Amino acid sequence: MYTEKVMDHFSNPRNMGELENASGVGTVGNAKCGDIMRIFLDIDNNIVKDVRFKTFGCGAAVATSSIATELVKGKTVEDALKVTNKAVMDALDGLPKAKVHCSLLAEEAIHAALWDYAQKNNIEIEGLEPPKEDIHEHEEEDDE
Amino acid sequence: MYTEKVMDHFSNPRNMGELENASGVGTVGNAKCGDIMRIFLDIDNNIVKDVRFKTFGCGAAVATSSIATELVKGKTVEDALKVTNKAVMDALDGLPKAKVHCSLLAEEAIHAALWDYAQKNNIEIEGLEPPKEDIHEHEEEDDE
Amino acid sequence: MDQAIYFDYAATTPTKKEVVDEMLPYFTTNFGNPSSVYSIANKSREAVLTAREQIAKAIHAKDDEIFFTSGGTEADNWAIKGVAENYQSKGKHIITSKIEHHAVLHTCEYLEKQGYEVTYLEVDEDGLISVEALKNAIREDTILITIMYANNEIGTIQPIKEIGQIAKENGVLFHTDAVQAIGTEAIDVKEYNIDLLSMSAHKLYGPKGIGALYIKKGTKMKAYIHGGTQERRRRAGTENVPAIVGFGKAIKLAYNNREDNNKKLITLRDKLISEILDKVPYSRLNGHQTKRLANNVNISFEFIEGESLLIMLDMKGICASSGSACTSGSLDPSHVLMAIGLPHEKAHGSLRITLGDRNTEEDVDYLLEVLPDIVKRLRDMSPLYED
Amino acid sequence: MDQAIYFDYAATTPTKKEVVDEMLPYFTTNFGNPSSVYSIANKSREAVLTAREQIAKAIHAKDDEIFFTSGGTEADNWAIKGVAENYQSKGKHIITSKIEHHAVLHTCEYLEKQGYEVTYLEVDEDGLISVEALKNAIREDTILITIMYANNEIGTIQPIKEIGQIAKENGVLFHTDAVQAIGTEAIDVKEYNIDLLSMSAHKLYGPKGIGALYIKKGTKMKAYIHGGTQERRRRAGTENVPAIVGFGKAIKLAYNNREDNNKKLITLRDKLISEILDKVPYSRLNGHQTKRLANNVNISFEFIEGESLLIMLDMKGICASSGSACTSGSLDPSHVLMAIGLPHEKAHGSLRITLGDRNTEEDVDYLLEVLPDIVKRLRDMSPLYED
Ligand SMILES: Cc1ncc(COP(=O)(O)O)c(C=O)c1O
Ligand SMILES: Cc1ncc(COP(=O)(O)O)c(C=O)c1O
Ligand code: FES
Ligand code: FES
Repeated sequence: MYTEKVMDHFSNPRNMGELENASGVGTVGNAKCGDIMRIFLDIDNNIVKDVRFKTFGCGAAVATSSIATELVKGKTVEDALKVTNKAVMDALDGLPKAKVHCSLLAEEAIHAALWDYAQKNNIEIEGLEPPKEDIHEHEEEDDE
Repeated sequence: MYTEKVMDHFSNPRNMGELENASGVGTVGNAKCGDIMRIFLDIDNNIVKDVRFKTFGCGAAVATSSIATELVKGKTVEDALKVTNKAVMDALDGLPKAKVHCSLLAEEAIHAALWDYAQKNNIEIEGLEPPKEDIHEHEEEDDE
Repeated sequence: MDQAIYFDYAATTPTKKEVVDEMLPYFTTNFGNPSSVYSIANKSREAVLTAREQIAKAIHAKDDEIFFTSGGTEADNWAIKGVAENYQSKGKHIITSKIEHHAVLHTCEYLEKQGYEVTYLEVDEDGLISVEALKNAIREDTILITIMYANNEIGTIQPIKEIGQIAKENGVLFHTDAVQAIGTEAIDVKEYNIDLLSMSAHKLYGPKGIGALYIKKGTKMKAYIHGGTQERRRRAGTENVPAIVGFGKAIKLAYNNREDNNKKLITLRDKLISEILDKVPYSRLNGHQTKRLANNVNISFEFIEGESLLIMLDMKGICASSGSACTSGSLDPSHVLMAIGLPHEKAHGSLRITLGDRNTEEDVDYLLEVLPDIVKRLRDMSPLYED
Repeated sequence: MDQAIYFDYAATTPTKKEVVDEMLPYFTTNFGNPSSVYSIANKSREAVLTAREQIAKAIHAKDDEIFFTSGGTEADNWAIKGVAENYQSKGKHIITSKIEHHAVLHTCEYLEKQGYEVTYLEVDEDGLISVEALKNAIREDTILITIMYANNEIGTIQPIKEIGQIAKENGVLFHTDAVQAIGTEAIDVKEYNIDLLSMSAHKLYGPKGIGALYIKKGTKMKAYIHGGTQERRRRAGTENVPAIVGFGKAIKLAYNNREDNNKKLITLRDKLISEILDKVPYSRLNGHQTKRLANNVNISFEFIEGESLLIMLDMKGICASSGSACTSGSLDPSHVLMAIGLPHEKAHGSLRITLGDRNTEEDVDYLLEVLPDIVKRLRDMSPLYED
């Protein structure tokens, strides 16, 4: 069901845990399946120096969290913002169709953490929107 | 599906054929399956001396014709009249449920031949009714 | 099946040994429920995918247009009742033919009781529908044309491509019961504009109890059997993995060797037809001479009755079938033979021989040897026959 | 299935070797269509009769009260839609419970769209319906009570005898989905006043794709799948002879050894339950403590999510199942766990272990060894868990 990459990140999640004095923390939830993802960012000089995650969710949710932390680490805030769910999925060699929404969770958790960082520091990050209440993709209709 | 007795009478039908100057001939048909049975009786001194049949119908129809001819042969007219479809079936060690109506065909063919004999000789046989147009049992309802 | 010669491949076929071998691991080893998460269920999941591909390929459909059912009957029921239910806002008129399989006819009759209207097209003496009559039957409120690909009794193949064209031009859905055609006919659902097509594995050396409905993408078809989310929510119930695997393998084998198989079947078929008509007086071929399934022979013998004929053949070790009412246990002999204009008694005396992979030229010769005598014996017994 | 330990017998079971052996001749040798006249089809016909007897005997029904279907789902659909259609003149109200299998629930929802009214009874925290609430729910126009025998997720067994009694007293038909109960529970349809009962072979070491509906004599039930005259005109379609044979054999084996099998299962089950609850904090048993299937363990672990748990178990070679929404691919976690009052997150973190014939005490010990660490790892990862 899952690719090797997904299984690797699921079984050996990178950057799992918390950051004590994070510059920004974002928590998002997904009404579709009741899952929760929290991302901690340590930002210094506009660079993501460190990152951690905690996730309550499926294998894909864990793997997307893990790879997302790798993707943003070391990037500027602006580049971190550009890590889309598509990038996350590509980095994992794809996800089953039913699991696409889990990768959105990762994208939105990063955004939420960046938003928190921006709020705390009273700055505005271009293109960053306030976190959504509930993350889910547009459902594909059962073809009729 | 059929008993050994049925198969025996089907493969070696007794008294198959016609009688040239029969005392009575009866032909009956069954609207249920479009089958036809004809019985020829040679009656002398109120005794069934000889009998023949011709049948267009299923294995059961052939076998019941055959055994029916055996059952009536040598009997008085009154006893021949008492050969019921039940007697025919018993003599064959039974018939599948869906084939009960075929044995009725045999009973009625004998009756029709006896009726023909009575008509020709202007006699009345007690208990004998005119032949029916169409022979079929009361259909068992699909149980509901 | 010992020494008997089986000539009833249209009734059912033996499952090929290669097919059974392919199925076996899915009973005891790879038995997992394809819906399960753990990796050992991957094998079941993949096996179902492979079979779906094999079936899709055989009829030129896409994988996700194939939905497994419990057989041809369920596929027919689903196709017809499904269109009826999902398109009733458009109309409640259905067109079919008088010679459909009972799975189609009785479903249509059921729908008539629910307030649908059904037109039953006549067929000509060869069993062909008239394309003109079909055109004329289409109305504003027609939602479905359901015409079988090839008839199971007389083997006549309908003008499927023309029917598909007419359906398309009139914006009406087209379902075809291809249960008898699958495996011997080259079928292209796209080229023929088929929206729904029924199949059954046990007619092509696959297992019983498994079939499929092809549903063209975009067709509104909800589930007929409700429950779990299997078959993309359109057919609930734990997937019958071994049978699905067998179906896939069987259809693949059939289409890999279709032309060679057909050549052999047609040779035997044509020999049987010409020699029986030659050797047995008062006999006639039922069904179209050339637009006919490669393995179907159907001949009526006047003055005799089918069940008796079958029993006598059986005593000679030959398995065949008939359209006789005595055989079917129903009131009337075959509705198909009646529809092509046979009177009651002639329909009664029909013999269907359907050929298959185990049949040889010797089998055919043996049948040709014993059949004329049997017919003669039964005629001698018949009050209808006076020679 | 190699080295993996299978703990998901409620999802499906491997087909027993003896069962497969019994089925095999009916694929290639005795492959005849039971409806055929010739004598070689006798073997298929007799095999179907024998299986019907075996199944009837297991539930104390008569042979002619057993009708084969393509599985439990079709049996449920037929039972419910059949009563709805055939008894609509009496009324259009149906009573069921909130914890039925989707084959029942989605069928009821379908009927609601057709104008029927359905009462979904609540269950208590153990998953039991209230007999009082059932009584109160019955109305003038109630035509059917459909309550499952035992639940597939939490294993709770309903008070079937009382329900049957109430149904009888009120002149309402009683259907029970016994798919999970068959094979381990002693079932007597007469004593329990059951009018309709659904079964599926693949849950009791028989093949997939075959099931049956018991229909009490005298119940008005027309065909749901229309076509040929099979199953005394109530279920059309060529009989799936090998699967029917397998079903018969499997149910016979199950009931011959029921008590011994259950004893073993219950020992393993109770060991698992008590030791898991003991070793893993924040865990709770779902389903009734004693009114529970012999092979069912269902435990919720707070703060963690089921699919992740299953994958980790899978990596350790353990196959199990969960009521998590992520696993089911649906919006909500198990409707059953929600119905017994679990909040969303706890329902998410459930683990179902269902035992079967291949399981040993070592398997159980191994699970008990690896499970606590896995739960701990996932809790460490969870934003919901703060210790
Ligand atoms: C033309 C046709 N349609 C449908 C069916 C029904 O298929 P199944 O027996 O697989 O339900 C058959 C065979 O019985 C058939 O010949
Ligand atoms: C309680 C219950 N009912 C019905 C079904 C459906 O049975 P099947 O998969 O044979 O259609 C199942 C199993 O999936 C079940 O557990
Ligand atoms: S004569 Fe037709 S069924 Fe017996
Ligand atoms: S987090 Fe629930 S499905 Fe991925």
